[in-house]
Amino acid sequence: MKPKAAFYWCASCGGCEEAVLDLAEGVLDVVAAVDIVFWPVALDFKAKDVEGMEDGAIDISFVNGAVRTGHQLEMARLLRRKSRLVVAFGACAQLGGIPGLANLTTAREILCEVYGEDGPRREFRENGHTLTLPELFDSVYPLNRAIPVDYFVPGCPPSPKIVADALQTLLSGVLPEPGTVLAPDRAMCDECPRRDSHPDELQFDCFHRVQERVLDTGACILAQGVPCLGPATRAGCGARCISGNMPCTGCFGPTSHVRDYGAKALCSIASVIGASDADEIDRMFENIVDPVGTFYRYSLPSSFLERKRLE
Amino acid sequence: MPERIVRIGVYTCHCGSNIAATVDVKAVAEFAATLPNVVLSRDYKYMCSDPGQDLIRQDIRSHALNRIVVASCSPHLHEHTFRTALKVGGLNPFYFHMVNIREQASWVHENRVQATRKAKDLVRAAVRRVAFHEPLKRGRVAIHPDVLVLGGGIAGIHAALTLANAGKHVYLVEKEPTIGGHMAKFDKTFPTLDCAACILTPKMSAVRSHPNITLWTYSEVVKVDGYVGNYKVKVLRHPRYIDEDLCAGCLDCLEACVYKQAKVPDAFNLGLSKRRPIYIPFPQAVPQVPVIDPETCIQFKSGKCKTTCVDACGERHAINLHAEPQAHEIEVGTVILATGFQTFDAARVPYYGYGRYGNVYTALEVERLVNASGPTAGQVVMRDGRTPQTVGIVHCVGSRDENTHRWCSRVCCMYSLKLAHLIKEHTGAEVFDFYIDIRTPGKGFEEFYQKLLNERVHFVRGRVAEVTDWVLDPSEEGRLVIRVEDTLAGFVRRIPVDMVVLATGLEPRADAPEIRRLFNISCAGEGFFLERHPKLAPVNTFTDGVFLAGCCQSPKDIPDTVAQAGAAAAEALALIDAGYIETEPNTAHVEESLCCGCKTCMSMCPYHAVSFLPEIYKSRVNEVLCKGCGTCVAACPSGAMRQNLFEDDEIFAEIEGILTNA
Amino acid sequence: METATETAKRRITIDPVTRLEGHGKIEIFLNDKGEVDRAYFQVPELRGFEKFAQGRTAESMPQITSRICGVCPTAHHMASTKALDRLYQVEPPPVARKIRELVYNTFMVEDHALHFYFLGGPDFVVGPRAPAQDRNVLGVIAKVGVETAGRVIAMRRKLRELVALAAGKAVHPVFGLPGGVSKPLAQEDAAQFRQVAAEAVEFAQFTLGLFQKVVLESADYVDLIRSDLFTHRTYYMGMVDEQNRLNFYDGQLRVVAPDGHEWTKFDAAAYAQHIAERCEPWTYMKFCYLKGIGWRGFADGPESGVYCVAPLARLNAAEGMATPLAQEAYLQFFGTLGKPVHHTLANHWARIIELLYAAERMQQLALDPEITDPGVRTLATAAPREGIGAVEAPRGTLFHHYQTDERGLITRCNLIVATQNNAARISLGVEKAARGLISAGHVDDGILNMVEMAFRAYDPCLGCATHALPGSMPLVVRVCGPNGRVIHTLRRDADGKIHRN
Amino acid sequence: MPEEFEPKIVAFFCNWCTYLAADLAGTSRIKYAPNAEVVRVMCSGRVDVQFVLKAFAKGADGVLIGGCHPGDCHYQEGNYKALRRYRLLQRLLRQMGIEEERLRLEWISAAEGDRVRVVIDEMVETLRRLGPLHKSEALMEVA
Repeated sequence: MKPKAAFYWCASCGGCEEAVLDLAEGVLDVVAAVDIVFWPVALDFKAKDVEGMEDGAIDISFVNGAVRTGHQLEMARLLRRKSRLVVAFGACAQLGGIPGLANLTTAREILCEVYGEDGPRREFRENGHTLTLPELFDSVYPLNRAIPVDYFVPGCPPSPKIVADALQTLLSGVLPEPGTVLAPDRAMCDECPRRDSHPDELQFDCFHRVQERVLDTGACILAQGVPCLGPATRAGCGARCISGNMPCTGCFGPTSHVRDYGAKALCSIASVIGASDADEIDRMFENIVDPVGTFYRYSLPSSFLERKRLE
Repeated sequence: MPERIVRIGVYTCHCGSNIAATVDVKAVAEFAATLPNVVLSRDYKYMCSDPGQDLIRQDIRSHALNRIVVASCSPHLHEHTFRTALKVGGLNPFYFHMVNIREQASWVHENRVQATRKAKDLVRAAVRRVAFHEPLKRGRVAIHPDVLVLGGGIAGIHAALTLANAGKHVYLVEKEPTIGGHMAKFDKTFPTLDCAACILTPKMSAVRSHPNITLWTYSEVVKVDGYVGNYKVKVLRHPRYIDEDLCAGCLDCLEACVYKQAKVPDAFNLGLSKRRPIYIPFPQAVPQVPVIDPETCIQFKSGKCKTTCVDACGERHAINLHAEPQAHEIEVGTVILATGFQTFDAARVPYYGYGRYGNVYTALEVERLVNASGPTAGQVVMRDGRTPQTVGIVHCVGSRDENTHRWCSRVCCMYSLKLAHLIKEHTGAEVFDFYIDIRTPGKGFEEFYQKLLNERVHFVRGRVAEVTDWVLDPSEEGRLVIRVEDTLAGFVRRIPVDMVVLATGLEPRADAPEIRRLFNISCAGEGFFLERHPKLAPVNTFTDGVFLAGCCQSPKDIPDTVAQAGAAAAEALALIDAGYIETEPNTAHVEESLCCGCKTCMSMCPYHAVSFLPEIYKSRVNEVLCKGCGTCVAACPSGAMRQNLFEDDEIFAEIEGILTNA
Repeated sequence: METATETAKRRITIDPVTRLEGHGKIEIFLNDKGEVDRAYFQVPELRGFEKFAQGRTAESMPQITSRICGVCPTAHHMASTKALDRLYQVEPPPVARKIRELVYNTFMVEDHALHFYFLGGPDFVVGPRAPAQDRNVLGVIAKVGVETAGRVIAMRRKLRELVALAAGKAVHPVFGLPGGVSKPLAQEDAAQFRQVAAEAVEFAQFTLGLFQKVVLESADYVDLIRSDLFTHRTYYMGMVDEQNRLNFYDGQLRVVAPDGHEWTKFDAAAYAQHIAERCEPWTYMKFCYLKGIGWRGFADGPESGVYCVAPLARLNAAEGMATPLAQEAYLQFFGTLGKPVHHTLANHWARIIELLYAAERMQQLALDPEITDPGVRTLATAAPREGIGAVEAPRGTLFHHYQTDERGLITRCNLIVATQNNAARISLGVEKAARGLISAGHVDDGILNMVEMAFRAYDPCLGCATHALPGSMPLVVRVCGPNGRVIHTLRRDADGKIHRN
Repeated sequence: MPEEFEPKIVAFFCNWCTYLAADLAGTSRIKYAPNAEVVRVMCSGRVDVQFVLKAFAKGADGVLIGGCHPGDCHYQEGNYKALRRYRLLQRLLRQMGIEEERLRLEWISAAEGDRVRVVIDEMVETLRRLGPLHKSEALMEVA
């Protein structure tokens, strides 16, 4: 009998489904291999049915997207109850993702920005009709802050190879350590085609912004003075951005030995500059104009601080 | 592999009342007992005492403890003690963590409640941390048997001879053209009044002739690499333009110098006499080899000298005016720093008139005046040629003074008494000693003071206000007046004298900071080199294999200096004869499965301890070269670099422990 | 707490769980007679990109904004990149423009093809009256044959591999930079583009043929397309080149009135003078309308500022296609339906014509000898201030508008995404469909499907989700009796099965 | 009420300078505020930015890093690495709404026992003024 699988997304862009579709011919095998008992697009009315299921009736649930509304929170909890395994699929579910940058602001600020002072309301009445909108949390949360998560599939989106390997591992029956991130536990440089051009002595007197430079298509991007987070970022993507001649921005998150991705990346980048006097140092960091956006682009909600301080 | 089930024993020390007075030790112990993994928590009067250590040893066996936390004093004091206790108790010594609730709680806080709370937090942090500790092995580093002794004063000389006599090879490096240091300038030594030269010069020539001593005078250490047991030291030998091996010490060249009169102020005599451009510091100098001073030698300045010195030397050809500085790389296992002191610059206290009035002298100058082999052949004649009828000796110049140095220089009282005696002896002058307190803590010191009292030296208790030539009374005409409040008589006195002697204090040498950096040791606040522990390790530094002797550590007299030099030599010998030293295992290491070969670590390490292995594309740490700072660990972007005893897990656990109920 | 009057009302909730700014939702309120009183089209989620873009670097926007939608990331990436050109006042070298347009059309082919086969396809290929459980991709496969299905999947794979080849990643590309692209196109890559482009043209022709065979040759279908239920006389907007021919990547925006005449034509940079956004208190979606006409509520006709974008609108707004085969198809399209076409369902046909155009355009560019020039960047020297960029996304015109400080940190960001342009028309379309199909509280499968078709014809990016296999938008209608209690629920879910309980 | 607020400071002291300075403060019986608790590291260069953020996240109101004076590092230049990280981290903290006074990097040599008092007392004062750094409340208890 085929394992029962469920797919659900919280706040995400759809890229993770595209990533599954990018298995191309492989998709049909997947559809064949599992028995899909819950399809995310059907969530509202089927939620009731899921509630009807016995706890643990679903063998494995793949959840992508971060948690940002009360509704998503309920669904995440429901799925946790009903599933033997829950897999956080993609950067948003694992780390909070780019929408997690919303943790630099609040729901109120967002609404004011988009609609001005009188924007949409949680509850609206018009000649007797009542329409409601779900609550937006002030913060975006990675899935494992809402529920315990068994496995993580990293990437924004996960690369086809990572998806294929992950599915194979999970359906194989021989399960890895709970909490495992289903990707190589090494940094991206390991699979970078340019790693041989990586100099022995990393030392910079300033960093460049990517639009200020025409990057050599063969040489280590960090060595060219553009902050590339490859050394801090988990491998498995196949160095896709590097082959696009752009620096790694860290969507695969940290390795297993790093707890706060951005902190570690910052710590490492800051270590390799030349200066020793404070003003010199500040000058060298001039081009890192947005530290949070640079080091926490995908992982702010999963960082130690989680969000900008709420006054 | 760390043991599965963690069983922690926590020991909280009273340190007599040192801790217990401000920290509720019982409460801390009871609190510790409630923490996870803690199976036993005790408090005890003195954990470092033998019965205290025995507690640990017993409990390890009887309660199957596999982690130990001791809350007592600074790990710098007793970490080693307790680790050893674990070892004896049959447990890996690194299953241990120490909590500092004395220096960092009981001694610095007054509020008992808060001090106790803090102690509990720190204990909680340690308990969490120690659970992550892993069994570690100390590395062994072989000790190179050769020793570097820096400084050729009495301290360096004594240390060098002690080591050389024990059969060790010593490099004795001295900045000046001769060894002997300050002591060589003295005439007699207190309190025994035996002649300094008679006790020093034999040791000096012993150094010169000792087969196990390589003596490099007129030389400086310019670079130090390596680590305990294996220091690589670069010594720069300044050219004295006269080859030490070829020179027979006949000194004909001095006579032959085109300068018939000596014109250059003689540094050894503190400018009280003149020398030629080619000179020997003093007759008993070791080595007995002249030096040419290029600053003043015509040949060097104009190239137009007849170089009669060279002719005088004849076929010995010892003089080489083209000599270059020579650099020597030597390998030594241990280092003894005996770089000495400098005397306080009396010009810094203008109200005592030094430099303004010719007849105001420093004590060291007077040492030369009373010295038979000095500039005046022992005649005490002043700069104006007269012999003083009355002499005033001012104590504590640049000592015990808020405006200059706060410390007592320890030797001034005694050498002032000595000089008073010698001046009286040489001139029969009337001598006044102006003192704040007379300090005579030493064998035969107080007796010497009594002797001086009997010799009718006048002791005036009071800090001298000024030395002036402003005459208020005909009796003061042409003399120097010392204004002082006589605190015994209780009124201000004006005492006219012919000669004033300033008993200048001892201070760290100007180049002490340089030396400190070269050898990677610390200075105490006043600038003297810092010993590892003022009582338990007075000649050790925080850098293994580097020891201190003499006044570079603090002012002291000759007996103490010699004793300390012997102690330093003994410490070095202990290391050398053991043949190896055990190193802290707190080195970095690469978890290869995680390393992606980004090489960030390599640019972090000042010791080149990290190398890159292209064949496996990973970094690797040479644990002997690694000094365990952990900078590469913090910098490693993928967490592949780790540090024993300072693992991320351990530090995070400590942080959480501190903040758990914050 | 519900008021007495409200408890008397009946409510139908159609809840297709969808994407982009979250999940789209349709609320239909019936009056006591069971007639439709009011229908609302709600978007209940918002991610606040415009807010948290503030403080980010301008150069990161092409990658950050692509995360708005993982189905059409290339559209956002491209609009953003074009905005950066303007922000830094730098003109990309010709080859860079060509590489961008090449990649962009490659993406259009893939996106349009997928929509037709996996989403729009089932309605037509399998047939609107076919049993619901067959109306999905498997039904399509059954109808067109397995090898065709395989061909569709393979085609998609190759196209996405090409995008990744030039842009780094297919989902969330990285190659866009102010003044050009991050790397030149290698000879062998260009060769691959040429080869796949040829296949794509063939594939597009085949698809068009298929559509003609199963749809246009069936009177039922044509009637359905023409049916008044799916007809709204609104304004149409689309991007055109100098000769007013359709272009996805660049050009001016042309708006035609319901009668087909050009009403206005403007540069993207001037969008704010022509397009206004208004928000309704009951949805997070902002509705666009033509400033020059003004807002007259959810209504069509020349008096209402409601307008429409996406394939049908683009064809209406253009005077022709820049490629031969597409031009033929263009003429046949309007020959059959007259110009302008106001039938929402004609979007499917228009989409295939665009598919053909995109494939041909892709081929033109791939064959351009200049396409492999190495000089793909003009470095910016000017200080950044303000920049606006627009492209035609598969689902319609997409605007990115940034302001920055002198260090190039975003101070203000305004985004008008394709579906916002259509939001008003979708709403009125849904309401019209509901009024036409629901009477006396009677609700059946047909209604579900019709409303679904009205909705899906736009391929609203809210519907991106349904690009996922098996590719049928599930719907629910909840009929509520007094006290808002559910009398019965009717739903068609992902696997196409009808459930009644 | 601010007067009841006791700031909590996590202090990372290097083994060779600042930790010794703290020991000296102890042996000199210098009294200072009990709000700072020390984590000993071999060198300020070991202080990972993660440690600092962890401390803030776990409830520290301030973090103090103590190292050797420039040029005096026991490990030659570890303190410079610390300085570089500190400067960049300060800019990140600003974005995260954390006042820069909450993170201090101080050079305190083994001889400067009293400096330990001055720095810690100053910092406690500043933190009393700034009030507690409460990080955002957890969204939910993990099931």
